[in-house]
Amino acid sequence: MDSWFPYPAQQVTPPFSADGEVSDVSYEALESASQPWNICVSFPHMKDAYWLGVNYGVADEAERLGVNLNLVEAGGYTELTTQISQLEDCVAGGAQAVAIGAISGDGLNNVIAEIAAQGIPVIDLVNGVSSEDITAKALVSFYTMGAETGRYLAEQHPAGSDPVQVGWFPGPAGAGWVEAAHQGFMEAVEGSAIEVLEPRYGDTGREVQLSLVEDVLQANPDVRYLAGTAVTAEAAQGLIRERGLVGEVELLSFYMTPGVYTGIQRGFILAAPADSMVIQGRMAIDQAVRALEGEDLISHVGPQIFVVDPDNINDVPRENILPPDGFSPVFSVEN
Amino acid sequence: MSPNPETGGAKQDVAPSEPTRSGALALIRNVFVKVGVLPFFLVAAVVIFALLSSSFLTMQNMVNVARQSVFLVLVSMGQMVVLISGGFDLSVGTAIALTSVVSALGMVWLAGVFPDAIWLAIVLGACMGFGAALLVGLVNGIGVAYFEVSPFIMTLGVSSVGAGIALFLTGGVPVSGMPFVFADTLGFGRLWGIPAPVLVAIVFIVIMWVLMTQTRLGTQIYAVGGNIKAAHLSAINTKRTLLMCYLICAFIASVTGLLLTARVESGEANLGASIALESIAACVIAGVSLRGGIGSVLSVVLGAFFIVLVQNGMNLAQISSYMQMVLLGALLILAVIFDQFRYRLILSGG
Amino acid sequence: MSPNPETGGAKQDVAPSEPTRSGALALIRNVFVKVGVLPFFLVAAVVIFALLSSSFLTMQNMVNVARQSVFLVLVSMGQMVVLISGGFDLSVGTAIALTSVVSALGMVWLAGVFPDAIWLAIVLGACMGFGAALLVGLVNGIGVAYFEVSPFIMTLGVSSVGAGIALFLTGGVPVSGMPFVFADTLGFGRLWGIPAPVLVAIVFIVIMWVLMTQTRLGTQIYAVGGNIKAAHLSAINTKRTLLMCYLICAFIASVTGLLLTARVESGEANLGASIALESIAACVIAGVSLRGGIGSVLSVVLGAFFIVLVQNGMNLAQISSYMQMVLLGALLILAVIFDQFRYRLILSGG
Amino acid sequence: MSSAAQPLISLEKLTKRYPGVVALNAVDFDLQAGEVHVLFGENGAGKSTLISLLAGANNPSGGTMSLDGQPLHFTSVADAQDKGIYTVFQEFSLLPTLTVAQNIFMGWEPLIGPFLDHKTMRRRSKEMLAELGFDIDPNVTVASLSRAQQQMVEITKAFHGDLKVLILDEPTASLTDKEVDHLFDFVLSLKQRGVGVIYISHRIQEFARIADRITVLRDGAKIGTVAMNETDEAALVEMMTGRAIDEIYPKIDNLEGETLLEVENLSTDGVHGASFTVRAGEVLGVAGLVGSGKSRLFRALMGLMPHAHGTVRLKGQDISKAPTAAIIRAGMYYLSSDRKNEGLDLAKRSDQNLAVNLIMGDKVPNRSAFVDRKAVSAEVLTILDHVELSEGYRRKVVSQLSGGNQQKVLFGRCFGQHADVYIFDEPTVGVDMGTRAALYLLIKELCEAGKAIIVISSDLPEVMNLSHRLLVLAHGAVTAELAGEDMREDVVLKYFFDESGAQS
Ligand SMILES: Nc1ncnc2c1ncn2[C@@H]1O[C@H](COP(=O)(O)OP(=O)(O)OP(=O)(O)O)[C@@H](O)[C@H]1O
Ligand SMILES: Nc1ncnc2c1ncn2[C@@H]1O[C@H](COP(=O)(O)OP(=O)(O)OP(=O)(O)O)[C@@H](O)[C@H]1O
Ligand SMILES: [Mg+2]
Ligand SMILES: [Mg+2]
Repeated sequence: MDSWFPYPAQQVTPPFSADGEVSDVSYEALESASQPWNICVSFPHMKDAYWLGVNYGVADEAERLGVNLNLVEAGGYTELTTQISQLEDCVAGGAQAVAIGAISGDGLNNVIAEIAAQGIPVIDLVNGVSSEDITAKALVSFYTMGAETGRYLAEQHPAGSDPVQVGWFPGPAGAGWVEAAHQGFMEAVEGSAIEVLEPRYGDTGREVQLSLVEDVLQANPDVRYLAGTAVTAEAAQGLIRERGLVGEVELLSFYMTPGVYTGIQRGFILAAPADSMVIQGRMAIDQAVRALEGEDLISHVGPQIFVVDPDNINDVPRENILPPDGFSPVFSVEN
Repeated sequence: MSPNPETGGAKQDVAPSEPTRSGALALIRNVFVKVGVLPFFLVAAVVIFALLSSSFLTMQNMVNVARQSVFLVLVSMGQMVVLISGGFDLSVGTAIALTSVVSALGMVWLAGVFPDAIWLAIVLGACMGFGAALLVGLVNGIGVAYFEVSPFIMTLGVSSVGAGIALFLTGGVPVSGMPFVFADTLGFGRLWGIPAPVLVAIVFIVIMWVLMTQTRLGTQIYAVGGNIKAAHLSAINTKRTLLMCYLICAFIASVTGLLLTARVESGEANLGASIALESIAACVIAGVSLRGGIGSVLSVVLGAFFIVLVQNGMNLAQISSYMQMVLLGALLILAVIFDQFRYRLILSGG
Repeated sequence: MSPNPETGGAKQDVAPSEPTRSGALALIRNVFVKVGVLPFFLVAAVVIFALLSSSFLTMQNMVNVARQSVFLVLVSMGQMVVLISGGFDLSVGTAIALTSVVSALGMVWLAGVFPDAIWLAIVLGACMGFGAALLVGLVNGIGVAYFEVSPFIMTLGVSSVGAGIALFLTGGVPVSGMPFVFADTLGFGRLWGIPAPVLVAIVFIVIMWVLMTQTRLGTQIYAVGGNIKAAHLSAINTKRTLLMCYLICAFIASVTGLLLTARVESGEANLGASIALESIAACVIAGVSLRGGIGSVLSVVLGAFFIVLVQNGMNLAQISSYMQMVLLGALLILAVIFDQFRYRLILSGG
Repeated sequence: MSSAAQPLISLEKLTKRYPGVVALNAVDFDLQAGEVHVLFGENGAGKSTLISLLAGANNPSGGTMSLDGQPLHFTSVADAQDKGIYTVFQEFSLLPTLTVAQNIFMGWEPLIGPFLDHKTMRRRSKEMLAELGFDIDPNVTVASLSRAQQQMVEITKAFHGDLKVLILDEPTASLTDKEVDHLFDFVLSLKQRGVGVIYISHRIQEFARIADRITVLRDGAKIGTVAMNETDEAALVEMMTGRAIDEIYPKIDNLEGETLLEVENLSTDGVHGASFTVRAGEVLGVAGLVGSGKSRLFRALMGLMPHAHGTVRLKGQDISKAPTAAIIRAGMYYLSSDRKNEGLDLAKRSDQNLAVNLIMGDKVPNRSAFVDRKAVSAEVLTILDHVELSEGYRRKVVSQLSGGNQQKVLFGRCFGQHADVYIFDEPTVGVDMGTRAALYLLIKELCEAGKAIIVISSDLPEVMNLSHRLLVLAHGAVTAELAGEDMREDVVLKYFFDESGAQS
């Protein structure tokens, strides 16, 4: 297999700062680990294609490097306490490094501090935490994802052009990534000709998002774009077709899933930024091994974001931004 | 008379006495006593939302509401059957998810096997979905009826097991690639201008009404829920009756799952996550007793419809999501308080 | 004789008869009949997990399990009180979330106002949290006791309202910046090597045991749940008793919320989302009847502890999370089936 | 009784309205200290309603109540108890999940500091039960007691030290003579202490033993108050019903048909080796003390008891292992003695309760899965006429009926299907005399139509008058089978106390 690196990435300096300098780097990974380390990975849940992609990344990278992997998932974004327990259990079970896809940006700081105090490297994966005790971050913030999506729109409708309405569906109220994306999106469209309607929070279940979309179309017949979670975009495709609104109402997702990918290919979805969640997963495992082996590591890094739309979709390597077809979750890797 | 636990029991069909005063007020009062508070709440909701949003009373929105409510209406009717039998079904969501995943996987696979007989693939796939859900119902029913496990734990446990299996089957990734004609027909199709899911719901409402009021099985279900020991002494096979209740509920959930699958055009293991509590709520505000024995199909349909209508109206009126949670919660409570008030009116000879 | 509905009723404290056969089997049988199936399940779980994972029986892990179980144990005890009274509390999660958000906001604000009296800020902030949760309990209690709203709808509605408010207060963003000493003491502090939350839980277990078995209020709660009409005729103030139950439950949930807040060092509106169902499950497998009147504090503690222990063991044994859902669901059902079996043994004079 | 003394309790124009009924219509009533004042009347006359107002369980719609000349306004039962008024309710006030001791001390538990004194509670309740002559273990839960035993606990519960007024609503309805004797001794001793007693019963023969005055109610109105020594049973019955009832027990012909039911060596928890047969066209009575196993024997036969063994043959067919539903379909009918727990669906109307049996049974042709509503309704009406349930009660929810009327509905359920063997377990508990006569006629009709009838009753005159043969049980064993001349009270009582030495 071709190795996935070098991979175009962005480094933040100083690391872990919210407004640090962003610079382009080329990420290089280790060829293999010196011994089969035990690495534990904690996910908020394992119920959608996004986390399946991260799962693919961490599992495949663990396989490649020759380390052991144990993956736990809390069951949803409301299960902060479960995630804490699972992290404790991981460490009790002998994990030598942990990578965390955090449910809450602040709520895990204590447990992270406890783990770090035992000399166990903690890698912040995908979601981002505010803790100072982590070893490294492998992520693209959802703030940026929201902002990328907003910027894409703002560029097409700069200030001064005709105002357009956007329906906005950030996801379940209160989830950290949702609030981050919301903030990024709102800040990016500020000052442009974009008018964002009242945000419609709701669980990322298809039927929920579908109802929300229906109601927004109903309440705002002039709406021009619908932007939101991948589920929103996926669910809305059929509706747009049914209503004969293809071309009149465009769909955007602020992250990438196989459904969104197909939607873009078919021309039903306009665009979505790709945060290459597979690569984020790979980077996290690589960083963990580096930390364990005392190698140099880039402590705050993430794959470069790019917006996928019908123009570039055929040039994008799919295996980096999505789990392969037919991949099923891997909860443990033994080497 | 101070309210006392005497009156706190189940709701009862006491015929209201003659109107004792004239005028519109008395009429309203009589209608209220006769049909309950839900129709009034519905009318109030329609008026308020029509004022708040001009798009609320449009034809298209009414079709939307009808279609959106189909799912909750169906599941609530199934839930009602179980509640009347004195049980609980927390696994309706899982039955929906399993149906969705299994039928989608089945259709995709069968469509590959019989590329020329798409409808055969669809029907067989749907049957596989029904089978999976009926298995859920069967396990629930056997546990509750024959092992006498508390319905709460039984269905909660089965729900956890089923969700695990559904996720295992798909890894959480939606199953796509289903035959287009499936979604086009069941999800978006129309007959005489009425969306297909709405038609299905109407058919089931009629079937359930007949079942609960016109058949022996219906009588048995009410009897078992009312007093299981007395039912046992009336030569009712209480175990079989309970088993039937869980099967019926699972089947309706399964139909809902199929409709949802057609609607979202993919098999999803996350479908129906919150529908168990929602359907119980719809039943309770419609006067179904959680102690069993009491409830009517038409009220439950109204209850479920009411909840969906309010959600739709609030969305159209651009009420913020947080506020919606507050309002919906308050409305549920209010509906039941009014119902309690009505019951007192009846008792006081209103 | 086939099992019949006769035996499906409430559990009874029938003293088991003398051992009729000798040997270890008879002993086991007697212990089983006396203390129920949970201790056996616990022992079995410990043995199995110790075999599956060498780190299971380590001191560190035992401390982990103790600390992790605190939250469910506490909430389950509160839930138990409400269940015994014949009710339901679906709003414990919201009480937790509100406590977390309000006390965190309070502490952050007060710490700014009184920077030199951090402990004052913490105590006042905590009291604000308690106040918010007690308000939830009060509304529940008034609705259930005085307006005779079904506890299911009342607490579900309040839970929705409360969640809306908690989200509104924080805008969905966790509240950070609480005084360090708060988390250091309540979240991580230890006394004689025992984590502070565990100590709090032990204190509450004792208090609740005394309350339920040694006080009048306890007896009244059992009485109201056993038969509210009869309790009314037995000169019990049923409304006050019901109100007390919901207040007690909300208060314990609130304490849990505070402990959790200390643990996560931030005020989170999403805490406790699934704890309502989980705590009811813990109660039911511990033999608490959903029809009211039956349940014991110590069994409930065991039930909650068992659930957490199994989750911990499965994590350590690296069982995949889909499989965990399946296993946990099956275990819950199995526990209740065994309990039912025990009940039959008792009936047959085991 | 001097009428000059201030009455302990006096009620004036007391009225209670329920939807559609005036349960109590401007009734005047008074009770003297040291008097036993009987309330007498048909089912639904308003007796229980009247005492529920006095007990603080309900609020009057009109009229006044006073105690020692002071006006009474109760907000709760606790209120009434504070004033010394204690009540034994017809529909018990027991908490099924609590122990006997906890029930007896409910609300006035002995405390040590703020904590319950369980030890004293157990000791005292044991003493109290013994004092009343009730043989019940104070540590068992009430749910595990039979109805009669629960009745005893309910009675014990009302005997407090600071008693001023004691109200007894049909306390003897399920008791046998032995317990009744104890109870009456106790009531008489209370009377001596100046306690006022209001006593409700349908057993008219009891009045001569304890009553001073009798107030008769009919349809919620007071018909009159008479002194016991100035009246007789016939006069009372006429006051109650408005007509004379000459004979309540009918003469039932014994057809001596073929043997329908053969029971051999039936044993279960609390029943040992019972054997007997029942023939078509006869009435077999079953008597025994409370707890002697009367009910359990027949519950075992119906497949309602776990771990029963022995052989039961119905029309030659072995049904000992069959499930209850099959036994019922094979032609046995069991009327439970516990109308609340296993007899009626309290939240449904009377007619709906009856319809269940009709829909399940074979009396109405429900051929397909669908119900023939018309036929069922028609048959329901016939049954309701049979059991003499008045028009007004037919579309009422059963929980709103008076105790006796509930019993009528329960009795009506046995006409829901055809059966060959009818087992009536305490069929007339709480039913007034007029209706009892009607129910007995129904039993006679069934019997003379060639059915086998079994009547289990703790009311000795009832079984002795109705049966052709009498089975006596003691300690779970059949101690005698009497017929003809041997069916005398003294003989029966002898076997009650297990003279044959059957194992226990
Ligand atoms: N909760 C209630 N709601 C409506 N009606 C009621 C209620 N309780 C009693 N009634 C009605 O009040 C009337 C009097 O009933 P009550 O129980 O006082 O009769 P009773 O004389 O005690 O009869 P019994 O001898 O059968 O016990 C009856 O018509 C009964 O149906
Ligand atoms: N449903 C039941 N479940 C458990 N125990 C019962 C049940 N019914 C009766 N018992 C027990 O059986 C004994 C009474 O037996 P049974 O009911 O056969 O007596 P009985 O002669 O009918 O007396 P009674 O006049 O009390 O009805 C009591 O000790 C009671 O505890
Ligand atoms: Mg009465
Ligand atoms: Mg009996």
